[in-house]
Amino acid sequence: MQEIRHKARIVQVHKDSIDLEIEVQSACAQCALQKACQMHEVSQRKITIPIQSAKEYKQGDDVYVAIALEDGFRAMFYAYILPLILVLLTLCLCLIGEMSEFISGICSIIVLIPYYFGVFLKKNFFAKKLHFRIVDKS
Amino acid sequence: MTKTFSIGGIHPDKHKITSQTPIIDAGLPEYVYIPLKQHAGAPAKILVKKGDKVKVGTLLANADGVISSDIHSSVSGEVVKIDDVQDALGYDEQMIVIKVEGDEFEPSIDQSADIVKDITFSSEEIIQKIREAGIVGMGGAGFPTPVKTTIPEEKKVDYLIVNGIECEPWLTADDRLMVEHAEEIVIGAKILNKIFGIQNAIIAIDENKPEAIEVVRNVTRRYVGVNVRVCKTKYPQGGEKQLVTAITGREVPSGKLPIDAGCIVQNAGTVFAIYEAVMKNKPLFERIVTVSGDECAKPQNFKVRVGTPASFLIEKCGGLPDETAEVIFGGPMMGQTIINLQAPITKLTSGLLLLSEKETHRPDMMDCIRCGKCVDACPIGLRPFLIGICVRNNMIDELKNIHAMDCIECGSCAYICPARIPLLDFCKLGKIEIRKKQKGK
Amino acid sequence: MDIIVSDIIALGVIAFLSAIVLYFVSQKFKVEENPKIDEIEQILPGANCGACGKAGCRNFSEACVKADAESFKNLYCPVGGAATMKKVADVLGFDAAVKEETVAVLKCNGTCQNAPAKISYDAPVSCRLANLISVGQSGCPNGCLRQGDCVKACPFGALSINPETGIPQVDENKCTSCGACVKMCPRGLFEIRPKGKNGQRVYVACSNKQKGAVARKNCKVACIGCMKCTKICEQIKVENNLSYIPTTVSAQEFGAELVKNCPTGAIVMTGAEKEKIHD
Amino acid sequence: MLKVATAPHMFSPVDTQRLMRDVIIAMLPAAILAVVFFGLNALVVILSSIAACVMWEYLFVRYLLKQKSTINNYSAMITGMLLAFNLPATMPVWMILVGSFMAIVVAKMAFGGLGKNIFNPALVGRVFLFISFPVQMTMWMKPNWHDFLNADVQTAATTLGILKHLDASSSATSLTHEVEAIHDIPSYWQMFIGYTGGSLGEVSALALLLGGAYLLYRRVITWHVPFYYLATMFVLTSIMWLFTDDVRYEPLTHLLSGGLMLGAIFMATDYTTSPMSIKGKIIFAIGCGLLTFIIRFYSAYPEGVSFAILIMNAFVPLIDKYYYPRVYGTGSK
Amino acid sequence: MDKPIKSTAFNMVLVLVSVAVFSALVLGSVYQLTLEPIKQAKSNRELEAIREVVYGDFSNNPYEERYEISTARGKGKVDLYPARDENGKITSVAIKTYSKNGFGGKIEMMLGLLVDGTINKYKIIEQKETPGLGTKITESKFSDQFHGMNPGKQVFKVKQDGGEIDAITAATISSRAVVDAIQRGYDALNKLSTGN
Amino acid sequence: MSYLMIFITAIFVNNIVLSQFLGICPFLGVSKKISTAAGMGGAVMFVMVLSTIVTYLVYHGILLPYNLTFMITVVFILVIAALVQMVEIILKKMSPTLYQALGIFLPLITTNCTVLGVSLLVVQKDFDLAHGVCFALANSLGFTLAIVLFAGLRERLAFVALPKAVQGAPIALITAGLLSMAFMGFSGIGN
Amino acid sequence: MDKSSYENLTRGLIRENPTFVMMLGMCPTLGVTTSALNGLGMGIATLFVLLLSNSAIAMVKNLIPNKVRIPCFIVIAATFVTVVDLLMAAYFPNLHTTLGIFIPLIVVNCLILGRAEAFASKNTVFQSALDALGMGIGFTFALTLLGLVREVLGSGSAFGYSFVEEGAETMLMFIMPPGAFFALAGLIVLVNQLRGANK
Repeated sequence: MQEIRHKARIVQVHKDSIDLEIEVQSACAQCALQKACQMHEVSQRKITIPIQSAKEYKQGDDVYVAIALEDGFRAMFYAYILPLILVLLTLCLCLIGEMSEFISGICSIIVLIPYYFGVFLKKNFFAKKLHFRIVDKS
Repeated sequence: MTKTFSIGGIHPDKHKITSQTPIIDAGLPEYVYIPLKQHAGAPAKILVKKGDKVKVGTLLANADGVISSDIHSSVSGEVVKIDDVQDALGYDEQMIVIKVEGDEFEPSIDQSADIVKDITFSSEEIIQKIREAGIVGMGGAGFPTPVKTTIPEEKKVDYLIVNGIECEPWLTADDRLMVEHAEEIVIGAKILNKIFGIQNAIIAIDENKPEAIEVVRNVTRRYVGVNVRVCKTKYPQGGEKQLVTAITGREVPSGKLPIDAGCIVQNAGTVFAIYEAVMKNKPLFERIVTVSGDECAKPQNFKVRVGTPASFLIEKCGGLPDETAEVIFGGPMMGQTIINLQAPITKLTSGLLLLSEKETHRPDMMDCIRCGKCVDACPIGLRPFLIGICVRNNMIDELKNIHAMDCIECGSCAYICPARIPLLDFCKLGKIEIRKKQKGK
Repeated sequence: MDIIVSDIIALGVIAFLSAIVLYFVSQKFKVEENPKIDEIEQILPGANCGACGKAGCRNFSEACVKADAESFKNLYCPVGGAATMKKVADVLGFDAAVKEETVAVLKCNGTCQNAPAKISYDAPVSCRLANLISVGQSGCPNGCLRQGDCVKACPFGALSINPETGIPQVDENKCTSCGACVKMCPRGLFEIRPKGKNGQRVYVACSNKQKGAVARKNCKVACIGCMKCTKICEQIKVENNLSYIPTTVSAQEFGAELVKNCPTGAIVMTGAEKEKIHD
Repeated sequence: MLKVATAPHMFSPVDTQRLMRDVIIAMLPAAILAVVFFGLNALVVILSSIAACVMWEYLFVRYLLKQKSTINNYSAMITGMLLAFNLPATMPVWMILVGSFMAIVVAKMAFGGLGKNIFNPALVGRVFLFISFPVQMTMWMKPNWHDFLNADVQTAATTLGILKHLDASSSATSLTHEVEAIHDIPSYWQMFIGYTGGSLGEVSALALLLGGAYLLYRRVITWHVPFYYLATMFVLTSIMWLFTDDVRYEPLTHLLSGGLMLGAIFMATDYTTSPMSIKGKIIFAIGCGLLTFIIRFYSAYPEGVSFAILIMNAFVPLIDKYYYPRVYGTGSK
Repeated sequence: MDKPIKSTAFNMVLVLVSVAVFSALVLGSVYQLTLEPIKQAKSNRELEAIREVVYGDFSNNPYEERYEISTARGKGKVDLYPARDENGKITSVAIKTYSKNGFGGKIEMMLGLLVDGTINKYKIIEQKETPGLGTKITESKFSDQFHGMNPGKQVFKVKQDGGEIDAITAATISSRAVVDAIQRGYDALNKLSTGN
Repeated sequence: MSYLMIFITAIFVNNIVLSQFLGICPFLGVSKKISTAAGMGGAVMFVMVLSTIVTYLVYHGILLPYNLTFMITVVFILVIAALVQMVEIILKKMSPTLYQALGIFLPLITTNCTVLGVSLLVVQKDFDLAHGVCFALANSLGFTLAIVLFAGLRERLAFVALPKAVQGAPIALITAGLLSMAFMGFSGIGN
Repeated sequence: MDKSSYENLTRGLIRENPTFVMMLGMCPTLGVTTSALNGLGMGIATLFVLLLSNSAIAMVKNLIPNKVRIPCFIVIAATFVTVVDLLMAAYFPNLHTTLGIFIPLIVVNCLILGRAEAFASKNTVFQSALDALGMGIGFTFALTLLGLVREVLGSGSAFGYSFVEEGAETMLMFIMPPGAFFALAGLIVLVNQLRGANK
């Protein structure tokens, strides 16, 4: 099974989980121009991963977190593709229903609100579906 | 119907020039050198000391732990030295050196030529006898046979496959053994059948051994539970995994053993040794060796005592011509070049090849042209070219992902590569690096 | 004029909304990277060799920035050496840990001359492979295989195969004692040793554990385990027919004598006084 | 002195040089026919293209990379020959120089040389020339095997050109005109032996099939790519033909005309730029067929083989990544 | 160097809004400043094109007098600009016509027709044809042949299609598109004259 | 123009990267991993469609009626920047797990010229909402196709010892050029 | 002029040329350079925006809180882009049509933001202006050169003046999209070689 790896740093070690911090860079960060062009952005995200024993890890260590490729795509599907389909669908329906463009457009964007609310309610579902794990101490 | 494995494989020139040459006894050298490690696992523990008199079949060293094996004297005479002696590759290895005096057998050994057919032992007894005879897989890996024949409870044997396929070019030892000792091998298979409690032994022989097929088939008609299957001539048909697939259509799961596919594969030579151990009380101290190669004046199949120096056999075959480029223990595909001609034949040496520069010339490596021939040839379905790339770029994780550890090192990829890229060597390096990394953790 | 008015209103409103959004974003997301990280990364050699125990130079700089005065002492970049660490320490305002400079040393002197080739090698150029398939050209089971895996492994180009001797030589100026060669050599012939005062160091340039006679058969300069050196300095130990000179043995004090008394020339001394000894 | 060497100790007799030589031999029939039909011009184009390709490679390797020359592996020769096969007989030499520069320097050597290029060099050269010099690249000589010295050069249209023309005008033109145009289409026999206008190497299906048979016999290529490529094209055109009854879709004509045979046998089977696994090859070939069909019928160009293969070349890494043999003993992938 | 002001919520919103307001101010003024010149430039461009294609000079401003005609072919519309002499009589018309069949998509042209439909001249306004090939439709070598032709009286097609017009070598599609555009313009004129 | 035609032209004939030269930065910069490129494509798809809708509404709802079309650039870029960030915040608040997973899987989505370019083109080409959305979707598909293909090619190039002179940007540009050249085969489709 | 000012001015010309060395703003570089004049036009437009925005940003840098830096810069840049757009439409309508969509896209040209971030936000107005001038000229030079190469090879003319007879064959590929990639790659290789030789 293929997986995607990402470097992370341990920010806190709990009894049965650790908090990690990862840095996410913008798409162009890997480009040849990297440093010259200051367009690229960096942001940090926190991740919590359950662990077996706290002993192996200590704060400040660099590790790699991995996510299975399928899980990555699954996450992408729920975060972007499904809402996209919803938006398109709503737009189509509205336009077929002869609503004005303006209303249709707004409707199709508003439809995202219940969608993401749904995502919110389904929190546990995602927590169950998406697994990260620590693969490697660096 | 001929059978074969499903993926990969190559067809190198066969050179089976000794397939019609009967097995002759090589005779006794002046000294024999018996290494303490002729098997996978721990070296055996020495039981004799310098000056001891030994007979043929005397236990010299016994197994040290489960995965290890007993070692017996192959000659009678006096132990003159127990010390580090150069092995075939030039490394020091502990060996017992025996000066040959006469040819006196241990009395328990049945030296008669009669074929004993009745199996009166229980399976525990059989395994014990096999253990005491110091039998190991004689195909090359040298895995102690008692371990292999002791089946864990949760596993079930459906097939016993006797590997009579000698897919390496030049070698004919198993071929001749089957022709001349067909009945013993069949009885050996029956003995194994008894251990596993099955009636399903299959002797696999490849198409280019018509005589062996004929003889063995005739014998099996008289025995229940042993059958002959003819396989297509293709390298590496003799690999365990390939054979399992060819005969049963099953696959041995990655990283597992044939037993996990319900199969036990035993080399024909091993089965013969099992017969002799069980029925004749004869420990494993001799084996059949093909001495051949394009530089060999008189290619022969010999019955050789373990510990006989290679040079002794070479002399018997007309000596070592000056032009000889490589002397190889084993076959040309997987065998190893040796640099010490005094090195002894062991339980695992199936052939001794003298090859010329012309035959073994390794041209310079060129650029990969991505022809994919290595991919087509790999019997495991690996992508050797990719393994090569990963090794060269030190991508160890990726190597694991592409199953480099599953490589059986058959050399098909390196043989076929038109750019002469040493793919097998890259695979070996890759495995070294993976192990290094795993150890490092 | 009304266009300007509506234009200001429109853009103002949009900007206001965006500002709020962006405010939240910046509040939650923006990384304030310590500029010192960049600064330190600039100082580091940038080889990303991992000799310091971190994944790369960036990680090392991050670790440095996070460290306090005490834990900083545990951080050391063997590649950059003391000079670099001094600079890093200056950036952070710490005292630099003082560590002796070290260099990789080849514990074999089995050159083409000392240990002539007995067989020809016709396989890919790789020590690891050569080690698998034979004892090596010289016949010494512990000696250098001369295929140069270490040269390829060295990230700094400090190693090269000397065409005359056939064995690798270490360029002291380039060697950063990162340890890549130590890890790579299948026979473990490299050792990281202190450079020593004036580059003077004394060590046994042999790893052969065979008995003296056997060893000498393959190589003129093999250590035969004669114990003579142990008499000169008792810190020196001989195990498995092989002598080892600990790094604590002073080259100034014992070097010359050790070299003079070694019957095979397995003990080697580098540095200023080398010439004198040979005279 | 004995040698130590790693296993295996014997090697297959087929090496890169032999593979390349076989390809060159396989191309000879088409080259000879081209010279016979198109005369001296064809000879000049073929020779100058080969010379130019070899020269660029030599110059690049010797003077830019400062390495040992690599021209002895014949690959530059093959590229040169294939490039010439894709050019009309009247191509000026300087344009061939430009095309071979693109093929060798840009498409091959810049990527690291033999075995590392992503796109088929000859096709890159051809497409570059085709887009850069559309007039010269579409000026087809009428074959005339009596006239070796090209004393009387006449131009001819390619079959596909005529078909494309029908396509564009069918909506607006009278029936009679269409009938006239159809008359210009050469007979199957002409197309089969190659006595028609077109690029040097692509006209004769016969010569190409001979070459293909030789390659198959010598096991240089497998049958998968050519077969699936041609079959896809045949099936698609047949379907269209049956449903529309439009002469433009006539399947046999499409198989025999244009660069399809050349592409399917010599270009799409190029080791370096095609997938490695059999499954991958099949997908690649079907993709080529589909794209050829689309480009021939829907785009502005009458011929789509070069473009189709180039586009599929770009997909090869993806195909190789997802279609490779299942590793033994790993269950279903 | 002075430190930038603090990133408080208030500051941030304030700064961004004021930057935006300032920017809006600048933009608004520049826009008002350039409003007229842009309009002028646009009409000039059209006028220039019209002047180039119509027969003789005109004294009116055809741009002001334009009207739209929906054409029979397709859904599109074309603009028609009448050019009048001093007496106010229409001497010829300029038609902004187009064809969507160009190699690179739409080709837009200003077509000058005499009142009877005879072609005077055309000028390509917009095209995305293949440079060096299809773009030859803008060159006089190709366009001159249309002078004096009348789509209503001749077989107005390129030679390959059985007409009288020499297509550009290797750019038949572009040539056809020009013919198509001219035909569209002619049809529009016809529609107008028959409709009136 | 029919919807199908919009798709075909935007993906193949006038590919946004290969012949319109928009989004070269992410094209050259995005990871060598095919899966990341594909994931990135999916994200861009969402962002592009969403911002097209929003900018369309802003344009037709505010800019056009109040005669402010000249402010299109400023307004669009602000709106898009805010929008992109908003998507991030919402995701984070609504499903931390999802957000974390994406963090590992994908690079950050930023405002890039593809998104702005497409929004501007929709206005410039005078599309209605449905066509505009379709156009955005098609272009993002074209973008995805281009970066996925390119990621594949780069994955292969990563193993190759390229001549020194072309390492880095030049080889990427040459590859892009060859890809673009191959795609020229589609030109003329849709006439 | 003191040394650092001189340095700031000349940096962008060759040594840190935005196109050939830093490879900023590839989109317009590739998109509009079908001829030398187009390249020149685009270059000047960018130069103008860069100059204005750099100066403006340097002027207000201390008034902008760190966290809204980027949005503010974008708004400022976008404003000047629009100004240029409008001015061009008014006074150079032909060029305006040719450059088309790429004018508004100057705003996302990393050159503008890159310089704003890297230079103008840390330096004085005068130095920022010098930097912008240098970078802008370097950019213009690169675009013009690229345009010139493509024009010469592709249409056999330079700055609109044809030097081949009509109907002569030129490499049309170079004025088409793939040619842009090829030409730029070629120039970068050339510049790299030259820089390597100078080192």
